[in-house]
Amino acid sequence: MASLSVKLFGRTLRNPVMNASGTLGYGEEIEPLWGVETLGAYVTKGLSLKPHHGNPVPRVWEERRGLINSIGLQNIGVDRFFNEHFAFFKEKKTPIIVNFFGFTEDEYVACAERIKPDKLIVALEMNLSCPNVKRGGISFGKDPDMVHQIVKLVKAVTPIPLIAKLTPEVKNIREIAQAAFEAGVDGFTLLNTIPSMVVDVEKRSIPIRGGLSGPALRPVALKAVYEISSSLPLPVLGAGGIMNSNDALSFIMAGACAVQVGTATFIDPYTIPKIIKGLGEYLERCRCPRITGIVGAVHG
Amino acid sequence: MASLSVKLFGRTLRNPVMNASGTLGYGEEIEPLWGVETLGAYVTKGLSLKPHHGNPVPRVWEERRGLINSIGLQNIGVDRFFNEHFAFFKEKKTPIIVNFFGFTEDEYVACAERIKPDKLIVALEMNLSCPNVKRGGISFGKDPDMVHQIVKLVKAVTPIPLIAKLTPEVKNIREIAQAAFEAGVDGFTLLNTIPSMVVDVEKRSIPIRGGLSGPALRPVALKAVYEISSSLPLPVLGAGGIMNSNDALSFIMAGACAVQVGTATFIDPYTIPKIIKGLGEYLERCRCPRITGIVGAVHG
Amino acid sequence: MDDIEAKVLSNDQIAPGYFLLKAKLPKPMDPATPGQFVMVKVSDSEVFLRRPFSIYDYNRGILSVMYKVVGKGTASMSTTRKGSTVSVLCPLGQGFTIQDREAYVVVAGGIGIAGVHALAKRLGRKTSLFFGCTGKTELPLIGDLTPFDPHVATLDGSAGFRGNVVQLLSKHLETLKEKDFEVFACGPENMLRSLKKLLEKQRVPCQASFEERMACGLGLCFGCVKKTVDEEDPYKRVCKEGPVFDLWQVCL
Amino acid sequence: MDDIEAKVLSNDQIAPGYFLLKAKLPKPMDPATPGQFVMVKVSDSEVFLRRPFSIYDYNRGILSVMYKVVGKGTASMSTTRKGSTVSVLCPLGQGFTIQDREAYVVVAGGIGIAGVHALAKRLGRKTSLFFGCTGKTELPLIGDLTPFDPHVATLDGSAGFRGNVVQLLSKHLETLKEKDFEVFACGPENMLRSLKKLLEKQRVPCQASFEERMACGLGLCFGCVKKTVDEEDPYKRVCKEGPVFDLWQVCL
Ligand SMILES: Cc1cc2nc3c(=O)[nH]c(=O)nc-3n(C[C@H](O)[C@H](O)[C@H](O)COP(=O)(O)OP(=O)(O)OC[C@H]3O[C@@H](n4cnc5c(N)ncnc54)[C@H](O)[C@@H]3O)c2cc1C
Ligand SMILES: Cc1cc2nc3c(=O)[nH]c(=O)nc-3n(C[C@H](O)[C@H](O)[C@H](O)COP(=O)(O)OP(=O)(O)OC[C@H]3O[C@@H](n4cnc5c(N)ncnc54)[C@H](O)[C@@H]3O)c2cc1C
Ligand SMILES: Cc1cc2nc3c(=O)[nH]c(=O)nc-3n(C[C@H](O)[C@H](O)[C@H](O)COP(=O)(O)O)c2cc1C
Ligand SMILES: Cc1cc2nc3c(=O)[nH]c(=O)nc-3n(C[C@H](O)[C@H](O)[C@H](O)COP(=O)(O)O)c2cc1C
Ligand code: FES
Ligand code: FES
Repeated sequence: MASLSVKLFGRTLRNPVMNASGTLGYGEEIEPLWGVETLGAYVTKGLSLKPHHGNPVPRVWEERRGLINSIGLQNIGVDRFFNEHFAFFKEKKTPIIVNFFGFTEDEYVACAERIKPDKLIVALEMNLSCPNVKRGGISFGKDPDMVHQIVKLVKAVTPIPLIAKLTPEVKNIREIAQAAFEAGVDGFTLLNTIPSMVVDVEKRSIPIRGGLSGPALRPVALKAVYEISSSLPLPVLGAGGIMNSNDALSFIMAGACAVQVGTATFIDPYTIPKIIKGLGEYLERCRCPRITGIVGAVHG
Repeated sequence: MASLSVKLFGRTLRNPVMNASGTLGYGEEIEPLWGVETLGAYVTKGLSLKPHHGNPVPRVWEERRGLINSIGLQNIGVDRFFNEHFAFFKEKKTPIIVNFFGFTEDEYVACAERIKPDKLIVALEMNLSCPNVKRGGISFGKDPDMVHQIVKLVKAVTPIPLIAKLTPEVKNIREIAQAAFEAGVDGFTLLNTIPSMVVDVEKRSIPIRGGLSGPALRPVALKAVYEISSSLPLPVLGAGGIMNSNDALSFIMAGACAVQVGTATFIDPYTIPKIIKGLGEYLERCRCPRITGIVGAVHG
Repeated sequence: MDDIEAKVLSNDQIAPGYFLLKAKLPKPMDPATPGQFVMVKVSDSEVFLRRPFSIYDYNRGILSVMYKVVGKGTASMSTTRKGSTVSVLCPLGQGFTIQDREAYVVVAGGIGIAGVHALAKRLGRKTSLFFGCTGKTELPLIGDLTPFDPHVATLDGSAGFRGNVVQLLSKHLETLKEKDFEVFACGPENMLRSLKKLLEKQRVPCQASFEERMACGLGLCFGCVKKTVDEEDPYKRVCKEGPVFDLWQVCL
Repeated sequence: MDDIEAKVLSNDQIAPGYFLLKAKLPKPMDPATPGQFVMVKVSDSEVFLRRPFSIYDYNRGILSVMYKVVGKGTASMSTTRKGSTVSVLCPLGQGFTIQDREAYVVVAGGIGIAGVHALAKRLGRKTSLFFGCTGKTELPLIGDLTPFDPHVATLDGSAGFRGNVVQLLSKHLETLKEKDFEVFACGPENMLRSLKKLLEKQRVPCQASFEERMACGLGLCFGCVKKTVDEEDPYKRVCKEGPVFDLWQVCL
């Protein structure tokens, strides 16, 4: 039986498949269908220092082969997450990656500080798509200097490995990654949603402005994964329109040591278990002893 | 009968629907199915000072609901275009927009200089997605200063209205548009394709790296059209995944005074005539006397 | 809860623009309470997300869904043929909670009848049913609930009371005043809003089923929220904490 | 040229992995020459672009396409049912040009037979047909060309000559040497490459049909090019200037 396990920041994950942040609730919600212990690691919903109520509806909109969301980062706050939900993952011995965000540098730092190291916490994943309210609302992730600065500040307050989750809406993603790298980041998640909007032709209105996810994002995310993983010596987690094991394989071969599945779970809630199964079958089929053997397979 | 005609740079176009550059050959190719005089204006294939042979195959690849191309800007050069093809548009009295590009500032300028004003030439459309070989190959369109500079230089050598065609792979498209605006540009075309790539899981290879077009691009392009048209007093031409008249209407209501259709023509070569018909029917249905009445309808 | 490939037995138009889809589940659905819903996968390349529908009826392995064609998903559902398969994720959400009362009042507006059909049958006698719609062409939506001989209101006055269902209900509230009764409602948001106004004075206990655009239907995405009076977590998920809420908890 | 909604009359498997699709065109197709092709719209949500196929045969309003299942488009085509409709954009490209010669040689590799079928029928007598394939299971591809009693080569030697079709042809060239003859070929690129080598010395006139991935099939996108010896415009469009090219013009 081929091995799907991968090492990430010295921890061994049973497989390279995770949920994408914000697409598997707080974890318990999927229990009626399958358990979080199925995952290589559970990625938390985006957490912040203080709870956030999020945006009014509509928060989700269907695009041809894509989804536009403006959830507005609703979450119960980092403290309540650990008080109310962490025990669940302990009990299930499921490693987690804590996705977090802020609207100021201080919020990022303070939030990261609250998270105490634990053998189940594989890493912190910082969502850099958030607007920096002190800088006219431009996303932290768009400016190399802001990225460098925020990574440095957060690294200074936590011993937990730090993953930077980047936004596609940048001039040159290599430059952003480089800035994070020089500031000491430990890995990357690529990509977050693409800012987009919808026009309702009948109502002549804009029903939603939000982030585009799903298949539409895939070729763009794939390119980002390839570029960053082939240019920097850090682990890359791939996300963006992964709908099946073939898509997952393409990200892994492009250089992702693990993949995250989001939108696909909404169409078929069993997508993640199916992908894990499919990866195993692929390895058997091409007599490949372990998944780590094909990470970055297309790199020159 | 409602009116579809729109004014662009003082010229009257019979309708607001054009082909997107590079997706209708040199114009004659579509004749067996319908004539270029059907178009509001014909947008030329990207032209350059000297002919370009383009890239080896594969040049096109299918993505779920999208197309990835790396044609490599094959073209016969600006002089041959005017010697061999311009007469065709004269004879058909079809206004044209001349799309052009270069790999250095000099090439852009020299190419623009060759194009003599003519009552059929509505505008020059400069493709800013090209790599600036003198600046490490970063696209002109990604850097506000480069954009400002190149627009200024080109405006200085031609009296013909100048449209800047922008790339989505930027940090902040408003900032890019602003730079072009300050340099004296006359309008915008939004958007060009998104850089992306494909992995062949069986062959473990990268069959193609190229620009993603089609429906996947639509919500992103729509947002760009809305943002630029609502913040700058210049005409905007919308392009990106327009597949039917509903899509066209959403771009027009978002602020586009005209739309360009590319990839859709490959799936159904009659898409453009169908869209023109559909726009007319929409106006009739909602008793709107003219298409210009709904341009920017969703603007606050 | 499970994702089940069901076989379509019938999909008939019961009134102009309204359909009743019956599907046979190969395995029994987990016990469902009235007011719960399902997520239906529409087999159409242009429809990406599943669509939520109330469990109109479920028995002996046969699931029924009554729906109105409002957009591309329901339009393409309406073309589903007998014999084809649909995958349904079910049962989802929190349904109505039933306490023993002297009387029950069920209020439905238009297709909202689909959300209370199973409930009314469960409540049985002691139930008075109020149904409002635009005109008499929609009366077939009452279907097998006629035994309740429902009080009908039509906006165009083509049948029963001319006006909306809440106005009609207000006339009957008198007769119920003394009793310990509860109201159960499902319908358009503006109906629920005026219902709330009507019941405000006595603060009659009332459970209502709400709708919102959904992506997952499982509580995963937080896309389908309703604002409630809860200070700490105002936004509740219609698909998880709902679709049935205590009317007095919801901000309308 | 036109985009025509055709009605599928049959779509039978003629050999393992090979199908012959026959469709009735409601209106006649514009006059087509052998070697031209059509773009077929595959009705499958996962298939975005049309797919190019040679006109295997066209007469009395019935278009035939012979195809091999190689990927998702052809796989889903193979499930097309009798009675369903397919839209075909046709006829496209430049076919073979026929001059009067003392003899004709037609060389086909595998599914390449589809590209020369109509041609062989047009050339009639004076034609010797060479067909190469992997094994005898593919012999049915010869279909109604058996009257030409083709020289057959199979890679596994399960029928006719063991080896590839170009090796087989080389044995027969002697007999043709004196004559004024022309070669017409369609098949995988490596077959055309070795054919070119074989014919190089005498530079026998040869027209060959080429394949390339296509987006539009109309010459609009410049996506399907082949490199030729033309210095000024080396890249020619397979769908517009081709698919048939003078073998001596193409860089292989
Ligand atoms: C818990 C729940 C139970 C429901 N039960 C039923 C039912 O039993 N019968 C029935 O006919 N309908 C029911 N609905 C509404 C139904 O889900 C929508 O009408 C359907 O999703 C519309 O899909 P569409 O593709 O046809 O419309 P779309 O093209 O998606 O949108 C067309 C219109 O439908 C509205 N709409 C879209 N999605 C929803 C949604 N999730 N809720 C409300 N309005 C929406 C939009 O605002 C738009 O005006 C229910 C909704 C929920 C949330
Ligand atoms: C002018 C022309 C005439 C053709 N005539 C026939 C014919 O009569 N019968 C027949 O079976 N096939 C023919 N082909 C090849 C046929 O178009 C491809 O096999 C088909 O497009 C594959 O589609 P797919 O979705 O099944 O494969 P995909 O999933 O798209 O790709 C699977 C494999 O097919 C190859 N492929 C994809 N597109 C093409 C293409 N356009 N040309 C060549 N290879 C391709 C790819 O390289 C890949 O290896 C012709 C091609 C051209 C250009
Ligand atoms: C409903 C929804 C909520 C999301 N919430 C978050 C979040 O809180 N933090 C974050 O970093 N990314 C968030 N994302 C982005 C996803 O984690 C993922 O990066 C993106 O959706 C691309 O993957 P996909 O195409 O598989 O969905 C969210 C996406 C969706 C659709
Ligand atoms: C095959 C192909 C060739 C293209 N060539 C050019 C070009 O030469 N110059 C240019 O500015 N844009 C070019 N584009 C981009 C299109 O003009 C258009 O901006 C893009 O495809 C988005 O529109 P669509 O989704 O409708 O195709 C090309 C696109 C395609 C698919
Ligand atoms: S629809 Fe996803 S949480 Fe309700
Ligand atoms: S496929 Fe478009 S030019 Fe040939």
